[in-house]
Amino acid sequence: GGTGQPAATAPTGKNVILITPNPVGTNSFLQLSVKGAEAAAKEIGASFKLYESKDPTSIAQNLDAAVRAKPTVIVGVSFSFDDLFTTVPKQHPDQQFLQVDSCAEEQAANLTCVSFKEHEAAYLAGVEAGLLTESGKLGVVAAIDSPFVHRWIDPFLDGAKSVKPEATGTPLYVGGNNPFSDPARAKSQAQTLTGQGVDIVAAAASAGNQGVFEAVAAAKAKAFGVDVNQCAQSPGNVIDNVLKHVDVAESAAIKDIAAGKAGGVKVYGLKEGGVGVNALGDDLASSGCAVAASADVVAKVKQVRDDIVAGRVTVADPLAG
Amino acid sequence: MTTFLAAVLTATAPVVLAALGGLLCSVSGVFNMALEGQLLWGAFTAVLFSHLTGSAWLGVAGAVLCTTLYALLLSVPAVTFRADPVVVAVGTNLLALGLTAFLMRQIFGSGGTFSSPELAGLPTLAALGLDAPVAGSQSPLVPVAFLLVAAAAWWLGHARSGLRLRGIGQHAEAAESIGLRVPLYRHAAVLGAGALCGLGGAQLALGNVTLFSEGMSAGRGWVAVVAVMLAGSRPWLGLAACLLFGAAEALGFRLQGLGLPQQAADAAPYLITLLALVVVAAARRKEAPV
Amino acid sequence: MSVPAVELVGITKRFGDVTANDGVDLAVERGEVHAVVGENGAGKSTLMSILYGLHPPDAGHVLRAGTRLRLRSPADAIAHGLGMVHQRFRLFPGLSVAENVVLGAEPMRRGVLDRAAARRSVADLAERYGLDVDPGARIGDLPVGTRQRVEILKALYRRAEVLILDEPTAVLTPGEAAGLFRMVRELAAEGVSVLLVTHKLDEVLAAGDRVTVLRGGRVTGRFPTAGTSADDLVRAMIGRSLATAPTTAKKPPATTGALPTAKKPPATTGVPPTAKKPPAIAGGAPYRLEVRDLRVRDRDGVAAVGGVSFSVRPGEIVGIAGVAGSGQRELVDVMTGLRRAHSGTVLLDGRPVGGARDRRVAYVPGDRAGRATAPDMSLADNLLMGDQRGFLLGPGRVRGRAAALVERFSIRAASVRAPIAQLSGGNAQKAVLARELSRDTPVLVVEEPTQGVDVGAQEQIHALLAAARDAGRAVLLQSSELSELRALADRVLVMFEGRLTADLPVAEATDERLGAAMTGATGVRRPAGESTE
Amino acid sequence: MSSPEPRARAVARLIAGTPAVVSLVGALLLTTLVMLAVGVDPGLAYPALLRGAFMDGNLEYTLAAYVPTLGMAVAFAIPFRAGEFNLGGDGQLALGGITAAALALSTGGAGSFVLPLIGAALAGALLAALSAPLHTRLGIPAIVSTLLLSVPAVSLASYLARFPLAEQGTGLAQTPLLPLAAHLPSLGASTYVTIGLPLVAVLTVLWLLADARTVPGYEIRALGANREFARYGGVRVSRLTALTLAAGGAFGGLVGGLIVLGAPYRFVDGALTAPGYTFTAIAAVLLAAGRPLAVPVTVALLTILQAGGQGMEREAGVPSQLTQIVQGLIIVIVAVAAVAKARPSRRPA
Ligand SMILES: Nc1ncnc2c1ncn2[C@@H]1O[C@H](COP(=O)(O)OP(=O)(O)OP(=O)(O)O)[C@@H](O)[C@H]1O
Ligand SMILES: Nc1ncnc2c1ncn2[C@@H]1O[C@H](COP(=O)(O)OP(=O)(O)OP(=O)(O)O)[C@@H](O)[C@H]1O
Ligand SMILES: [Mg+2]
Ligand SMILES: [Mg+2]
Repeated sequence: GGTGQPAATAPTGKNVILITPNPVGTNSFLQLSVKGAEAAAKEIGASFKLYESKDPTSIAQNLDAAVRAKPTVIVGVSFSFDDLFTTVPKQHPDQQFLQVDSCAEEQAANLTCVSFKEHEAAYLAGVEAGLLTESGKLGVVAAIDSPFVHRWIDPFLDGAKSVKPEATGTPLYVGGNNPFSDPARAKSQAQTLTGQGVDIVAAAASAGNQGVFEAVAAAKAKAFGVDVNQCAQSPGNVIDNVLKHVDVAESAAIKDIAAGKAGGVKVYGLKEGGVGVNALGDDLASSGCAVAASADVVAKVKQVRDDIVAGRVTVADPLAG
Repeated sequence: MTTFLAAVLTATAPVVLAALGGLLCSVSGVFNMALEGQLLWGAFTAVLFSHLTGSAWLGVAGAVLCTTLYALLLSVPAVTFRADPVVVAVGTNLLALGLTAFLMRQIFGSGGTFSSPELAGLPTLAALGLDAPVAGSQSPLVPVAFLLVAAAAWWLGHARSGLRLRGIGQHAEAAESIGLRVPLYRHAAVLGAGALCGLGGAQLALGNVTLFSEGMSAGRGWVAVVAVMLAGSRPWLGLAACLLFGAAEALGFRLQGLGLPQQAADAAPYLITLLALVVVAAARRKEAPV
Repeated sequence: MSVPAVELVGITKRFGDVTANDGVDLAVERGEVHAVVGENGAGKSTLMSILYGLHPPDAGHVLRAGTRLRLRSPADAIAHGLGMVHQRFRLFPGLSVAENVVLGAEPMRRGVLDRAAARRSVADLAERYGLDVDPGARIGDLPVGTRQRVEILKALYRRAEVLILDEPTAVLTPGEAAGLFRMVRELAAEGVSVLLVTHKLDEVLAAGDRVTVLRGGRVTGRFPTAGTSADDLVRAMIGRSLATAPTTAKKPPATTGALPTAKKPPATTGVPPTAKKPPAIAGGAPYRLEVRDLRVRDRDGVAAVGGVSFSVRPGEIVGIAGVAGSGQRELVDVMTGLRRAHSGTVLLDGRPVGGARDRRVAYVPGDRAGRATAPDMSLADNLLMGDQRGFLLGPGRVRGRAAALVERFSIRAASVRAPIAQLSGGNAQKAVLARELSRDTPVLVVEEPTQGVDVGAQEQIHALLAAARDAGRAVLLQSSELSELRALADRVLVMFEGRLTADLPVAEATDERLGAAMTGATGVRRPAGESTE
Repeated sequence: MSSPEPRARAVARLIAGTPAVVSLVGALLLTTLVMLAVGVDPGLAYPALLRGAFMDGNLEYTLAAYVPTLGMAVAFAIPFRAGEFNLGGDGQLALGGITAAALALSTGGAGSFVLPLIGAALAGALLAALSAPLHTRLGIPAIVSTLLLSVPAVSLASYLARFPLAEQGTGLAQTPLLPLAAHLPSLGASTYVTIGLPLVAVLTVLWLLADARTVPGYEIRALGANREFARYGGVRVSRLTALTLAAGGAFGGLVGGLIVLGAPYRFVDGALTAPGYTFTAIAAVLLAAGRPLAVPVTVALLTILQAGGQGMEREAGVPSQLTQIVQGLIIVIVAVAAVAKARPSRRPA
């Protein structure tokens, strides 16, 4: 690890450095995390810098460089920081760290964590899908088959089965040379599904989502989006989105840290409003999401949300097993 | 079955166009590994021009023009200056990746993916009144891609310039000594490959889908390079290689639904292509060369 | 005198430090066959390339029928009625004969290449000049002699009025060469001017009208062929007479002793005065090399060698003659271990040859760039091949060894570190001979040892081979030069379609008998005991 | 002061005339233009590039990238000397990496990093050697088969990391942390500069020595220069082809092992191939244009460019896309400059 030699340019004001585990590119989750950090930096009057990493080594290098720059807070996004954030914060007790979407073991006092229960939102989307499907066949197009991605797939199908037990679900993975940005392949996968009678496809394929939307539009099927409101991208064809308000949560955490309230793990689930679906929002009517047309579905979703928040329904976390 | 065939044709068309370009270069004696970057550049410029003009066809024309120009970055160093075409290709591929992402932020103001309901995509043949079972769902560029293969096969076998191009690739000095201007033909082949990659990129971004996203060529150019290496100077063989690859890929998708791991589906087209190659080579080999 | 059909005026051309042509003047009349001769590296090919627009001259210019030409490329030369047959073939291996001939000036019908017309005109041309080629055959499948004919057809097809032939007979059999010269005379009679570059002085004197001699890039002699002897030419070429007449000169078949001078090499060759004693033959067998009922099949399973038997004694040179493609190549491949026989055996000192290259055979391949050398590797590295043993290889030792060979065999090279491709043809050939002869092997197999080599070097090479024989080696000499075979060999075997059709003591190997055997006439007497039953 | 003057000028002229300098100047000029065009201050960007590669503790990361790139360059260069194109570096890398991880995990680090490294090299060698009989027996060129075998190998490694060897309970396809005993010892204070550096350096030197001063090296060069010539000279062509491919693959596998046994001490799916070592290395070898001694230099050039590029992104706020643009342009220019000198002039000397 890097040693805390005096930085050439001592920070005169506040600043925020965000380190991503991969190039931001088409990754909407990373785009959202950049957006949140940028917004928070603006609010607290800090400058903002983005360090994009390519591989584990460059994550470490970027973290070293960030530590040297002595910013107000260093934000690391995702599981990829688990190893580094176990050791580095301890070596630099005066530096504040924020990990988004995961938390290192043996959390140091100067490390704040923000994590999400996206599976709760995916479950709600599944409920909508179960209510709206006619064929009873559901599909998911995901970028790759990684454990993390199953947090969107498995609860989605569980949610659907909770309201339509005979529903079946098929996940397909884009894979290939550039799984996170291959809309043509994603579209082809979605067409494979619709060709098999699937009438609702959940998209978790990053830049491939748009390809999924095009496929369902052509096949008169419907889709779910992810991370942000994607309903407007394909008007009428997107039922709803599995929302993960990374920007909101991250921005709040940065502001807290800047205000001296550091440490701990902040878990954002349905209860905290950190995840959700557009059907729960006040702006549903203007969201462009197709679910707005089905008031009964919206009502049911709200009820299930309440059940989850109240603990009457527990959503299994695929990662917990 | 028809949806399967349609899926294979759609997925294969951009690769076929790029491979055809690469094949022309290989026939002329230039190894073109720049197809990946040129496909990406073609996809980007297609979306850009479609967005600016509101016409998908002008998007196609813009992509062909811009990618032909982009191919100068390969043809001038490799043909005029005789630089190693593989190194130059590594450079231009990287450049295309950076340039498209950069220009995207500059022009569309957003990173990642650009799509908009207003973006004009290519119509399907069905929309143009030609509704046949497999063909109906395709963009007009798909039949164009396959017709171009036939045209290239015929051209290389029967047209004067095609014959000359083959000669140049086989023995440049011999071509020079009968008065052919070798660099001229090679420039033409590399720029022609650029035009074909422009067409392929346009099909990818306005035909297969209607959007641009960073790095969306996603290895198709490399598949095209493999097809060229397999096909030598025979366009039909190149087409066959692309179709075999595309069919294996589409089959992989379907088998994923039955529980085949994603990684196996990823590997399948490559393994099947290699297997086909082994079978053909073993059948062709009559006696071991000592 | 009329205006020359083509005239080179004050041509100078340098490649780096080498001045290939130095103020060369040369005029060729209409209907004249003008020979250009000179040592390897004298600048003949360079001069012809300049005339054909392949190289721009550094000084001087070209006149065509009195008009100054601007030759920027062969296209310009072709447009002015020039045609060239290159020393190294310039053909497209994957295209057909007809396509090769018409490419660049294709017959078109409705905008499309008219293949039928192409084939017809090629067939017509071939028939008219007595050239035997199939217009539809693929060049890659053809033997070199036929390829040469295609090169000539290319020039004829373009109705070249000035035809440049750069060593056209280097790869032709005597019969083919005779046919070529008949055609050349015929063309000249039609008014075509022919520039003929060759190392075969008898050809020059037989077929040419006038001769220009180049030496070190300058013209050192101009002769009318009438009343000029080979020795006159040689003097102008190398600045002295040869110790003997050039091997290509017509002379009665030599007896087993070959040329007296060849036995006692001139000092210039630098051959070690005392050759090593031949290794003892295992089991006291009378033969060093025995080939028994050898059969070889080519890739398509066709018999390339169909039951060949012969043997070679120590201190004997056995010649192999035959039209190219008669199985000589395959035979040699098996004898050197480079190819597996279908059946039969080859014994070296009583033991069969190994599966891979057998190191007991020294072998000088005829294909200089394809097999005998790696053109892009240094001279030192080329001289090492075949002798690399053990593990470590000190570069100093490699170069030292190369320098010794260069010295011993008087190879002219700027540096042993430079690529062998930079050596002139004759010196590259000497390097290959040096490498193979310097190894202490019981058997030496040599293919076309003097192909494309000037008369001076020919003399040295023949002396080297004779010395190898005198050292007790068994030498197998494959050559398309009958005079070479007669000068060196003790016996001559003739191959036709994979079989031996003659096995003659050199005294009986007349042109007529060899020629008959080479075209398949059988019944030629085989000396008893020399061939197996 | 007066006497060294002309010599200095001569040296300056010599340096200015070398292709490396010509291309560097050309590339700098073009890059500056690009920067000015998009509003990046070159006065900030260039120092940031140098600092990003060498200073502020970045040197260890530059070295950390240099080691795998050099290793992959040798992995390409060995078969290349024999005339075979090894385009399967990614597959060899991934297979070597996952093998090292599997061995380290299954032995519990009982031995040390040695066994996993040997296993990694063997895995890479086996994979690459598959291409040899395909070429020598079936005539399928290695350039095709290595490429076709690469993706399946990467997929296999990915599958193993995702399922049988996966770390439970995390969201990434990666193996658990490898046992401490298998971690590569680091040199000095840095975790990222490990004994992989001297190991690859020594192996590279051995290769360079073998190439120039041993019989197999000579035979490999002859094989690459003219296959038939080598066969004629008694070289066991098929065996040597297999040997060079296996040796190249071994380097590829070894590099995979070195990456996995270094920080973060696990096989992370995609992390080995994401930095693009394979193609950077191929570009470096081709740039060296047949001079093996130049390979470590061209690798250094490209590594510095990439490491420095990251520094430029961090410090001068140059977007990463611009770094790619600059790198792409520089590679094209260097490729042209590399042959500008080598090409014989058509003009009189
Ligand atoms: N597209 C092509 N690519 C490579 N080679 C080709 C191609 N087309 C034809 N050839 C080759 O060109 C030669 C002639 O081909 P073609 O099939 O046109 O001959 P053909 O049918 O006999 O011609 P013709 O029309 O004169 O009868 C053959 O050697 C063939 O292999
Ligand atoms: N392209 C070239 N680059 C450098 N040197 C050359 C080139 N072409 C020819 N030379 C040199 O110019 C000289 C003349 O070569 P040229 O080929 O004209 O000789 P030649 O008389 O045809 O010899 P040969 O009888 O061996 O064919 C030689 O020293 C040769 O090495
Ligand atoms: Mg010559
Ligand atoms: Mg010559």
